[in-house]
Parts: sequence; C-alpha cells; structure tokens
Amino acid sequence: MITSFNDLLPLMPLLIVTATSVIAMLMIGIRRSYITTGSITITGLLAATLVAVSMMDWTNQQVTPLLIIDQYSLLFTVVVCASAMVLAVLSFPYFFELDDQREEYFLLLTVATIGAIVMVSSNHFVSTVLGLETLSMSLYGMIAYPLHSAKSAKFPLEAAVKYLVLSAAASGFILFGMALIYAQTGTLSFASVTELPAAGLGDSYTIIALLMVVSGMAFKLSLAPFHMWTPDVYEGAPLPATAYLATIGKAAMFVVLLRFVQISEALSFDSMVTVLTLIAAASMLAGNLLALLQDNLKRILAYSSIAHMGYLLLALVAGHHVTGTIAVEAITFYLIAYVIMSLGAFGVASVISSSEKEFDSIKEYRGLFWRNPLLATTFIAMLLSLAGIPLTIGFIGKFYIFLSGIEAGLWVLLGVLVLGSGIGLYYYLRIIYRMFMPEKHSQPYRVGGVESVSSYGVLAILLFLLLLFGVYPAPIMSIVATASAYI
Amino acid sequence: MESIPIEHGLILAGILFALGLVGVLTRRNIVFVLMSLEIMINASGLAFIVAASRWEHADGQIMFLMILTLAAAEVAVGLGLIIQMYRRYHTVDINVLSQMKG
Amino acid sequence: MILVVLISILFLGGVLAWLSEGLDSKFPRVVALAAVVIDLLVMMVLVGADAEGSGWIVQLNAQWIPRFGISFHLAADGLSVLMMLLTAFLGIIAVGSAWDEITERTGFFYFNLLWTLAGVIGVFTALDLFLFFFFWEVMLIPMYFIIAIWGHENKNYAAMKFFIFTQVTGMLMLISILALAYFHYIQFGWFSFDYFDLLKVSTSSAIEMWIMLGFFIAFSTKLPSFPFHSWLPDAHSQAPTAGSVLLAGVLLKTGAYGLIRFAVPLFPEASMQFAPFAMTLAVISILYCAKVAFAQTDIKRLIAYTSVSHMGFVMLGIYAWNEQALQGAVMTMLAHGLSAAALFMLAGGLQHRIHTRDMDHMGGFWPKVPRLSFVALFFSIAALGMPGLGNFVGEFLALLGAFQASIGLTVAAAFGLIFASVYSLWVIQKVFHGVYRNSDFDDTHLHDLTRREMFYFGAMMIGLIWMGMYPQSFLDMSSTTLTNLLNETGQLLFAQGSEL
Amino acid sequence: MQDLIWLLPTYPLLGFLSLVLTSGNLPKKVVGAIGAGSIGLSFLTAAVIAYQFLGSGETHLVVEMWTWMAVGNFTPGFSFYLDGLAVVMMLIITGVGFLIHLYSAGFMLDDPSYSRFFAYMNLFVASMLVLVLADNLLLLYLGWEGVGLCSYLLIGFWYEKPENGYAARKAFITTRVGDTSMAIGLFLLFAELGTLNIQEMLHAAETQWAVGSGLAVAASLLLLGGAVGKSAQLPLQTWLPDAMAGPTPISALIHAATMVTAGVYLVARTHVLFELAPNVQLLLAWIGLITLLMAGFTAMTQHDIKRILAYSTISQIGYMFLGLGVGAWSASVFHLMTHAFFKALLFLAAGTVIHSLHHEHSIFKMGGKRKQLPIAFASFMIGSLALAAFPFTSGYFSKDEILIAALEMEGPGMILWLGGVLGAFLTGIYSFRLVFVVFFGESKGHHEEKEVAGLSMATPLIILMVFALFGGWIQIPVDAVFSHGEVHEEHHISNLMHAIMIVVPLLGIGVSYLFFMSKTFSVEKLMANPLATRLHGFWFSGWGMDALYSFLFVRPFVFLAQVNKNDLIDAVYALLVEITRVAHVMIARTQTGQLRWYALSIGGGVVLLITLGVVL
Repeated sequence: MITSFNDLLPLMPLLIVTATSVIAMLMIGIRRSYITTGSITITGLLAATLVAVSMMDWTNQQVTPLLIIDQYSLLFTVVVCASAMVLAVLSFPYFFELDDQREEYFLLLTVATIGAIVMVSSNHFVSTVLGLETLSMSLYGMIAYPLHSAKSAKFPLEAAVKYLVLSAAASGFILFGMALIYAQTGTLSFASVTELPAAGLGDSYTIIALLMVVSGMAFKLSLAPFHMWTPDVYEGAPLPATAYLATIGKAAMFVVLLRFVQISEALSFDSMVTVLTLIAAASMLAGNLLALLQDNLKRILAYSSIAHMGYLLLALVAGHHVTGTIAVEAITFYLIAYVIMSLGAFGVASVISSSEKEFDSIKEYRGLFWRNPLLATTFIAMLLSLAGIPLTIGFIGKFYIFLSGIEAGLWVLLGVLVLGSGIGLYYYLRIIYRMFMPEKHSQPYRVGGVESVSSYGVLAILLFLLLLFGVYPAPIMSIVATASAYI
Repeated sequence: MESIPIEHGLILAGILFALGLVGVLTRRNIVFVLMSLEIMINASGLAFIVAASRWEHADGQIMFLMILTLAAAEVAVGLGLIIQMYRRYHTVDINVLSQMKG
Repeated sequence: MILVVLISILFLGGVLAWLSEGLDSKFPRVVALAAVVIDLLVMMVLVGADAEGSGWIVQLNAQWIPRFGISFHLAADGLSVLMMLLTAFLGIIAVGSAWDEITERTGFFYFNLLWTLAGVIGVFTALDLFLFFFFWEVMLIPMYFIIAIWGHENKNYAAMKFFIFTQVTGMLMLISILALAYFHYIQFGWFSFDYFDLLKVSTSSAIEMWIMLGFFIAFSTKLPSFPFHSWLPDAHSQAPTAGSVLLAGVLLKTGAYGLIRFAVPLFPEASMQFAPFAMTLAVISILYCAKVAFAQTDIKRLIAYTSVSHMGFVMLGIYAWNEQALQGAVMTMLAHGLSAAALFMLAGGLQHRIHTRDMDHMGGFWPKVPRLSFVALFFSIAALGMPGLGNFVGEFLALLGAFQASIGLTVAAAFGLIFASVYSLWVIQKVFHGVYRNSDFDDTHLHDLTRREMFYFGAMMIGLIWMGMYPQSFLDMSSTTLTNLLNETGQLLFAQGSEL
Repeated sequence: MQDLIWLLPTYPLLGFLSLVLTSGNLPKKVVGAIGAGSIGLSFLTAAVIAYQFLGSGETHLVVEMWTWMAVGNFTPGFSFYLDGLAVVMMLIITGVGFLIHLYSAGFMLDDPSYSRFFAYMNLFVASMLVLVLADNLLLLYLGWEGVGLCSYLLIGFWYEKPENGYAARKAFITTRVGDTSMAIGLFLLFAELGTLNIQEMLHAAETQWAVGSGLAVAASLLLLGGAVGKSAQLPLQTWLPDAMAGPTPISALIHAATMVTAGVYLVARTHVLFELAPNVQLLLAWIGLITLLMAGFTAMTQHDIKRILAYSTISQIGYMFLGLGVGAWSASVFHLMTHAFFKALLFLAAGTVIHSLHHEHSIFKMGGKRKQLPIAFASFMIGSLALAAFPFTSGYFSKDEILIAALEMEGPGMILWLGGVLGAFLTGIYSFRLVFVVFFGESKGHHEEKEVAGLSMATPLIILMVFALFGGWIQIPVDAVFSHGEVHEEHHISNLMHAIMIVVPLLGIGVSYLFFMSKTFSVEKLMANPLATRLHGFWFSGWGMDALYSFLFVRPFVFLAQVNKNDLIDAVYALLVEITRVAHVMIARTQTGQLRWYALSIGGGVVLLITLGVVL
C-alpha cells in the first residue's frame, strides 16, 4: 500500500516518464511545436534515466503487489529509458519533414515507455498485462504513424493491422494461460507452479497453461514458430518505430519472461525444457536461414532478431541447469548488448532515411564506407557486434551465452548456435561488403541538416559504448552481476 | 447449492477461446477478425472469473474488468485502422494486406 | 611492457596511416613502413635478452575482466620472439609488395595491414586464452577487409569463405576455451583463463578429447590441414599480393603456433591419443594437396595448395612431439613463411605485370625477365626442399623426428618430397621455360624486377640461405621453449614403429 | 694445407656466385676464365692436398667447419672427411671437371647463355665436391641433392624446347624417388644408431647389428635406393638416356664422369652396411648385372650418338655395381675412375662430332668422318678401345678386376661372371658399331664440314686420351678404406679364364666389324626376321621401361590430378552451402505475407507445442 510520499520514491522514473507524457500532451494542446515536444520528451526520458541510475544503489522494494523495484528492474528501467531517449533523438530528424501532425509521435513513444517500465518492474499478472498492452497499444500507433502521409513509401497500415491482429491473438493466449495458472495457484502474482496451495489440476494442465503464456510471450519475442509477423511489421513500420519494437519491445518482454520462468519454476517440468530447447533451436536456425539471401535491411534485422532471441532462450534454458546466476547474467548482458547494437544498426539506417524515403535495401548501402566512413564504420561495428566478433559488446554477449550453455552442458543447442552464427556471418558480411564496393554516385542519401546533429552524436555514443563494453567489459559486468542476483 | 466443477467452466472458456481463434483463422473480413479476437480475449476473461470462483477471490474479477477495457482499446485502435484501410483499398478483405513478404 | 609497445606501435601506426591519407595518398605507405620497421627494431631488444629459467623473456600480467579471472597476460619466450621476428620481417615485405600495387584507398589498406600484424603479434604473445582468442579474431577482420576490398575478380566469395571458415572453427575453439575455464572453476573454485592455470586442469579423458578437438579444428583450419583447407586457395588467389604474403607467411603460422603452445600442452593425453590421427591428416595434406596443386593452372592457387602441403610437415612434426620434430616444425614455419611469401609476391608481381594468373597463358619468360625467373627458380627450389636452404632443414628435421614416432606415416610423408619436385618444376616449366609468346596477354608492362623488388627478394633469399646453412641461430632461440614444453608434457612418443 | 680442404668447393661456389650476381653482364672471356679457372684452382688445391695427405701416411683427416644444426643428439656438422676414396674422387672431379670446363669454354662459345652455363657448372662441381668430401650423411645429402639440381638445370639448359624440360624433370624426379628412399634410410640410421656421421655410424652398425639383421638389410636397401636412382641402375635407369638433351659437356661431366657414379661412391663409402646385409649386397650384384646387360642390348640398337654413349654409361655403371656386389670395392672405384676418363673422352669427342656436323645426332647420317674429324676419330678409337676393355687400355684393367672378383665369389659367382663376360662382348659390338658407322664407310652429308676444335677443346681431348690409354696403371690409394672388408689374396684364376676375358671383347669388336665394316653380315637381312624386328624395337625402347612407368605412375598421377583439379573437398563445402541455400529458399516461402497464414502458424504452433509438452 502506498501510504506516504516515500513509498512513491521508487516509482520516480515511472512517474517522471508519465509526467513527461502529460506535459507533452498539454504543450501540444497549447501550441503545436515539433521542437518543443521533442525536447520535452528527450529531456523527460533523460531525467528518468538519470534518476533510475541514481536509485540503483539503494532501492529494493516491492511497491504495491504489482511492481517490484529492485536493482534488476532499475537496470532495465535505465536501459528502457535511455533507449527510448536515443530513439526519440533519432526520430526527430526522421519525422522532421512528415506532411502530417508530427508531435503526437513523441506522445506515443513516451506512453510506450511507460508500458515498458511497468513490464520490467512487473512480477504480477496484472502489471504484466497492463504494461504489455500499454506498450503494444502505443506501438500500433507508432507503426501506423505515417499512415496519412501521401509520400510514405512503405506500408505502415499493413504492418499495423498485421501486428494488431496477431499481437491481440497472442495477448489472448497470454491472458488465457494466466487465467489457467491463476486457477492453479490462486494468486495473480508470479508464483511457483510446483508448490500449490491446494490440490492441483494435474501436471498436464499446468504445462498447457505455462505453454500458452510462453507461446504468447514467444510471439512478442518473435521466436519460432511465432516469428512470421516480424519481417513484415519491421519492414512496414517507420524506422524509429521498428527500432523501438526491436529493442525496447523485446527487452521488456524478455525481462518479464525471465522473471516469470524463474519464479514459476516452469522449467522444473522436463517437457517444458524440451519445448523451450526446440523453440530456441528452431529460432536460431530459422532466423539465420531466413536472413541468408534477404536484400531488405529491415527484414534482415528482423530475421536476425529471431536468431538473437533464440540465443537468449538458450541462456534461459541453461538457467535451469546451473547453480548461480551465470545464466541470468548472460541474459541480462546479452539483452543490453542486443539493445545497443540494434539501436546502432537501426540508427544508422534511420539517420540517412526520412519518413519519405527509407534506405532499407542493402543495395543502397553500396559504397557508403567511401562516402561517409564514420557512419559506415559505426554500421560495420554494429553488424560485427551482431555477428559476435571481438572488440565489440556482441562478442562479450556471445561469450556469456556460450559460458552459460557450457555450464549447463547444452551441447546440442551450442552446436546449433555455432551453426546458426556461421550462417549469420554470411548475411552480415553481405551488407558490409556492399559498403566497401566502389560507390555509385546516384544514391541520394539524406544530407543531415541541423536536426540530425544530435542523431550523429547519439550514434557516436552508441559506438563508444559498443567498443568500450567490448574491450573493457569489467564495469558493466559487475553491474550486471549485482543486478542479476535479484532474480 | 451444488457448485459447477471448475473444469466445466474452464472447458467452456477454452471452447470459446478456440471458437475465437478459428474465427481469426478463417474470416477474411477484418471486422469479423476483430470480433473473433474479442471472443478470444473475453474467453480469457471468463476463465479468470471461473478461476476466481475457485479461490473465492475478487482478483480474477478485477482482472476481467481490466481485460474488458483492454479489449475495448484494442478494438478502438483496430477500427481506426480498418477505416484507414477501407479508405485506401475500398475493401475490408484482409488478403489485400499482403504486399510485404519473403 | 615492451610487448604492449610492440602491439601499440602497430595499432597506432594503423590509425596514423589511415589519417595520413588525408594529406597525401602516398603517406600511408611510408607511415606503415616506419611502424613495422620500428617494431622490428624494438623486437631486437628481445632477441638479445636473457631468458629466465622458465624460458620467458618478458611477461606482463594485468587484470582485465576479474569476474571471470581474465587477465591481460602477455609474455614472450624464444618461440614467440622467433614468430614475432618473422611477422615483422614479412610485415616489411608486405608493405613493400603493396608499395606500388595498392593505389586506391591506401590509408585504409595500410590500416588493415598493420592491424592484422598487431593481431598476429598479440596471438604470438597472449598467455591468457581469452586474450588469445581476442587477438585471434582481431587479425581476421582486417584481413577480411584486405581481401574483400583490394582483392581480385572473385574477392567477395573468397573473403567470405575465409571469414566463415575461420570464424566458425574459432567459435568451436571459444567453446573449448570456455569449457576448459569452466573445468578449472569446478576443480579450483574460481574462473581462470590463464595459460598456466589451465595447464593444471585435469579432466576425464573423454572430455579432454572433446575440448582438445575444439582447439585442433580451429588451429588446423588456420594451418590449414586437410580437410579444412578449402578456404585457402580461394583466399590466396583473390587476395592482393600483400594479403597473400601475410596470409601465407604469418597467419598460417598462428595455427601451428596454437598447436604447439596450446593444443598439445593443455591436453597432453588427448593429444597423444589423437596424434596418430593428426599425423595421418598431415600426411594426407602433404600428398593430397601436392597432387591437387599439380593440376592447377592458376599460379596462385597452385602455390596455395603447395602451402597446405608444406604445412602438413609442420603438423606432422608437431604431433610427433619430440625435439627434432618440433624444431623441424618451427623451422618449416619460418622457412615456409619466407618461401611462400616470396612465391606469392612473384605470382602477384606477374599478375600485376600481365593481368593474368593463368599459367596456360604464360611460358618462356626467362629471357624476358631473367632476374624474376632466377628468383622464381630459387624459391621453387627452396620449396621443393633443396638442402642448404631453410625449407630442407625444417622438413628434414620434422621427418627425422616423425620417423621416431611413426615409420609408416613418415615414409608416406616422404613421398611429399617427390611430389614437391613434380609441381615446383612444373611451374618453372610452364612459366619460365618454353617459348615466349604473348598472344594471350598484353606484355607492355612485362618488365624485370625493379631494384626495390630485388632488395626484398634478396633479403628473403639471404634469410633462406641463412636458415639453410646456419639454422642454429634460429634453433637456439626456440630450443628452450620446446624442451620446456617437452618436459612438461612428457615425451609423447608413441612406441617406436607403432602403426595406426 | 690439408686444413684448407674447404677451399675445394669454395672456389667453384665463388665462381657460381660471381657469375650469378653479374647475371650475364660479363664478357665471355671473363666468364670462361672464372668458370674454368675456379675449377682449375680447385684441381691444383686438390692435387696439393692429395700429395700432402698421401705423403703423410694418415689414413684419414677430418676438417670441421661448423655445426650445421644441433637438435638434441642430432648434431651433423659442416665437416669434411678425407681419405683415400675421397682423394680419388676429388681428383677425378676436379681433374676431369677442369678438362671438361676447359673444353666447354670453347664448345659453348656461341651460346647466348654462356654465363648461366658456367654458373650451373660451377655449382655442380661445388656440390659434387661436398658430396664426396662430406663426413656425415646429411652433408653428403646436401651435395647429393645439389648435383641433382644442377643436373636438372643443365639438362634443361636449352629451355625453349619443351622436350628438354621434360627430360630435365624426368631426370630430377626419377632421381628424387631414389633420394627419398635415401632420406628415409637416413632417418632409419639416425633413429637406430643415433648419428649420421659416416664413420661413427659405420662403427656403430658394426658393433650393434648382426650380419643379416633386418635393420641392416632395411638401411642398406634404402641407401641402395638412392644409389640406383643417382647412378641410373635398374629400376630407375630410364632418365639417363633422356638426359642427353643437355649440352654435350654436361653429358660428359655429369652423366658420365661424376654425378652418375655418385651411387657407386655412396655404396663404397658405406660398404660396411652392405657387408652386414649380404643379401642386399648380392642384390647389388644382380642389379648391376641385369642393368649392364639390358643397357648393352639397348645400346646396340640406338642410332643417336649420345644415347648410345648414355646406354653404355648405364652398362658400365652396371659393372661397377656388379663389382660392389661381389665385394670388389676398390675394383669398382678403379673402374669408376677409368670410366670417367674414357667416357668423358668419348662424350667430348661426340660433342666435337655433333658440333662440327651442325647438331646432327644420328650416326647413320654420318659416315667416313675420320679424315674430316681427325681428333674426334682418334679420341673415339682410344675411348672405344678402353670402353671395350681392349687389352692394356685403362678399361681392361678395371673391368678385369671386377670380373675376376665375380668369378672368385662363391655361389652365383660363375653366373655373374658369365653375364659380365657377355656384357663385355656386347660392349665390343656397340662401341665399335659406333666407330665404324661414324668414321668409316662412305661419307655422308656435307663434305665441307671442318672439325671445330680450338685449342681449348683439343687439349682436354688429348689429355683424356692419354689417361684413357694409360690410366690403368694408376694405383688408387683406397686400400686403407676398404682394408677390413677386402681379403687380398693372390688371384688363382686359370689362364683359360684370363684368355676368355681378353678374347671376348675382341670377338665383339670382330662381330661389329663383320656387320658394319666389311658388311659380311647384313643388318637389313637380320631385321627381315619379324622376331628380330620386334626384339630390336623392344631393346630400342629401353626394354619398354618408359612405357611401363608411364602406364604405372605418370598417367595415373596426371589422371588423378586432372580429375580432382577442383578439389573434391571443396565440393563438400559447396554442397553444405547449397543445402543452406535450398533451406533458405524453402523456409523463405513460408513468409507469404498473408495475415491468416501467420495467424494459422501461431495457432498451429501453440497446438504443436502443447501437444509436445503434454506428450513428452
């Protein structure tokens, strides 16, 4: 129960983001100004990030039964808010020339962030559903945002409808599964499904319930066989929205899945382990295979995200076998790494694109290295990181995943991981190779105006983090290790 | 009063859910698809109420209320998109939304 | 500290070379040359230095990732120094061979060149397995760029193949490294990736074998050995000359170095069990690739296959695991580094002059380019194992040692000497002998070796003669290392004359 | 002075270096002076050293230069070993070598690659000297391979013609087969005896190995492999006739006087090993016998003047092997020396003939040349007499000794002797067939051809003539070397046998006279017999060995290489790539873009997972 102001303190980041959205909304009401709205959003998200960072050392409490504010959720609050801020910065030039109302986009972005913060702090079905739906609902809007624009080249409508219908169906599965679990455990909080307060309805029942929840979440994480929506939605959505979906959407969902699986002890059923193993293997293979000869950058990143979620699931499965927190650390670190490198990759594409012309065919990146070496270097670093090459954070992430897999003795999954990564190298290199080909001067990249300066700055920061954590990961490792102890 | 066994309630919810799912899979008219989604989500709501009755909690029922609002919001966004779709394609057949593939 | 300096010079030199392109496209090569030469000079400090009893001349150990007991542990002993000298020497040669050949995007080219060298030096000095893996990968990426950007007609395919082969097998090695560290954790209660710590890990023999295989596959892909060699001909034939020089001269040696330093000492028992199999693979490499080489018409592909064949002797020597065999392996590494690099430079030089690598188009070059022809003859003769030149010393010692381990395999491997003469002389015949005709190419640029080229080739010739006539200077440097390794692992000789 | 033995190979090596580094920019006179002069210096040095050494009464002398490589207990050095055998060899090499160099200075004068020629020649002499002076087998191997290399370079000296290149490669690769066998022998010797120093090794073998022990047999067999390769004995003899593609002085120096006898030297040098393996020694004798007969028959059918000489060389080395096989070590070395004299003479004379007749090789296109080519004629007469072992020529003494030793041998000695005598008969036929056809009978071709033989070419011929005639009286100082192996007893051979050995070669010459000089018998008539034709064809082809090897080794190898040009292993990886690509295409088809299909995949996926979850 919230009885005093002090009880609200742990919710500060959430409150700040909420306030940001309210203020932004009011400002729009008063006077439409793209710059003002954008600035308010960015400032608000920055503030929330900083506050969350400052809270990490001393905050560890359950705020109402719905939200747990501990180091782990705060860590991801930081990740979510910072990413949202980065995306806000990147969105700003992207929508700069949109021939429609531009300001509400930031509103959607902040509201989605609220949902994400709720999700990462959630250990209760109600908050999960609330956060998830807040996030999803805002994402529908973000995906469909350039709908009215006459010049919009892509298919935001198609993407939005597909995402809405399929996501709603997946939510249905999650809800139904939750209901079944609730019938079994008698509480809406995450709770063990093995130690029941009353006579249960049988293991099969529990497994069905768990699988429905897991399937629904797997959909949101675009794990095979629920991955098919991913490329279409990624392709149709405007780049910043895609990036949001790919980074914050995935990370928040994975945190929920992690907490849920850990607390509910779902993996104490052998068949659950088998099923998750299969999902992980299928995702790694399907994702990498699908991306193999793909020419559309957004679709490649979509497929590769399928594979990356498969890698994460490997660590999740490993978490059941190992003592200690190495698997959780692996998941945590890899999520952070994944967010950074995805933001970077989408960010590069976003910087040279606008709502009117997106550069999402890899052919269009031909010769980028010779025309804009810094941007191309950033992109290459991000792609190499996604491929797990040393010097980048992606390698440390892979290192963690491997280590957890080895500790758990998941040799088959590791084999699939190696195979999948091997295939993965091919399509990442295809993009990189394109950038090194002699340039063709016919490509009209967007020339960054003043509005893009901050985007470049953000990209530079991402590159710096990518390399810093890749070369000297000790500090972030200790943060991750501390936070992971709370799961 | 003899209570209905919880299994019966859950099975009913399950059947409803399956009906909704089948609707989503089979209907081409996007309005019907949305309606089927509503059925799925509401089936979950029913399941919550059944479960709540097992534990004699109010939690499940609160959850149901939340689900109702969720469904409403979902439909609102959905309908908005349908209007856009109709404007652009002059049809509500979801098969037209298949320009992105591969 | 000197090791850090060695690596940093190259890293920084690379960046500087890249930046200097902005001033003039001719600056990067000067910067690169300076960096490598300085590196070589700094290395000379290590050559004269006295080793402590354990053989380590210089060590540096700093914490890096304490969470997993990973440290920044660099060290050099005689073997490392020898390999570093080869690296720096061939680095200079590589810069020289690129001097006129690379005219576009020079800055980025020399950046990659120097970073590759830095990675290689890191590989030769890292004693923390995580760090080792780190450098292992660092040398690949710039090499990928070198092939992919400055390569020839089919560069994308070749570069991709090179990268995927080495990466995938590298991942297997990473798994092995992690597994080893994990077993250290189980045994001692803390994580460590340090070489000396991991030497103490003992596991069941089945597990040891699996972990060893992870290392073996990675190293034998790099070496390369049959059946993991198929990336090499493509990479070599497509790479620019400097790339081929570094690949053949230095990068392949990291595989052999890895086997000597890590694969065998970390897993002595598994290696002993595996030795007959490894030696068999080596023999197959020697014979099979010699045979395939003979059939090639692309001169670079041919040389590439001969490289595989020669590296077979290295692997044979390593798994025979006695003093003569190991010294033979090391000498072969050095000598082959020079001879293969020189042959690739010659092939590259020819391609640069006449724009074809197809030997069917060549012939009768001797009177047109006598100096080039003589140099080619010299290095072909070296490659076929002429006594008095370095390759002979290496191969003879390797076989001499291997004979004590397995007579049958050594006899089979010795047939490689015959095959080597078949393909070496075939090249001489096809390219330099016969009647000159220029119907298939434009020979306006077919001029003899320039003074600068003669300087490089001369240096390599002197090197090979030195190795052939007085190999003691090199043998002495690596002997402490090798005898220490032998003592630590125990002589793994399997019984005299035992067959598979 | 004796310590300066290292100067011997150094002079020619310096010659080689100076010629190579100037890369043909020196005037020809200077080149000739360097080329021949360096060998001359070597000869002088060798002579002085030999004089002092023999005068000193020492049995041997070791000069250590530096340790070549020291790895564990393997410490071969760059060290030279001088004893009687080495003295003989070095004198032959530098002496005959100098004469041939001198001859070449005139002979090759018109060749544009004059400098390259002398460079290779000098390198050859240096290697050959290292070979015979080496005190360990590894250094010997260095010389061994070095001479092989020079042989390759010089056979293929006129590289424009592909067939010359082929002959050169054939020579190198065939001998490399033997070399490899020898290398394996070295491995075995080191593995078993722990040293490659020849004297130590022989001593160790004697003390450690029983006579006839398996290791001794294996080691001597492997060394024998090297010897038969280098010395063109069965079964590796096929390269030598083709090696005649090189300039004629090369044939004289390398393929007659020195390099090809290296195998004989090797066996003589390691004779202790062969004594430990009597069966191998016997095999040696048989190899020699069979080779000498086969080559003798083939020589009778050839019509290329150099090929006849080449087969005769093979045949004569067969005699040396026969001698080695029956334990007549010093006799073999003696024959080696006399053979060097007369065969060098014959080749050089043949060179003069060919040179004078504008590169005509076929003896049947010559004829009646004794007036036109007087020096060559004299040389050929003397050389052939010595070759056919005409009494009291040099060849007579040496061959005689070998045959007597064979006769004295127990067991198969009589058969070996009979074979040897038959060989001598053949020698008489083919050597004088050459003389009669070329220098007698009616003159063919152009009459205005003059003998091209300047002073530098004539002098060596004359000197060699003297040695070919009287070389038999030279005493070779090898007794100390073979002392413990050879039993010196009085020959108790019946006079009948002596008479046979003298008469048979004369008979051969007589037969030859009847066929080719007086035409009493007609070759054409003989050839009318189909059996004779076929036999002639068979012999002419060198007993079909070339075809056999081509069928057994060359063609399968080339076939295999061509079939697998693109590397089968690569196809395996290509297949993997293809599988991946197909998998991509298949799975990419599932991305239809149809919303309902996606929904179905979700529904179906959940059902599938639940089924799996419940069933498992």
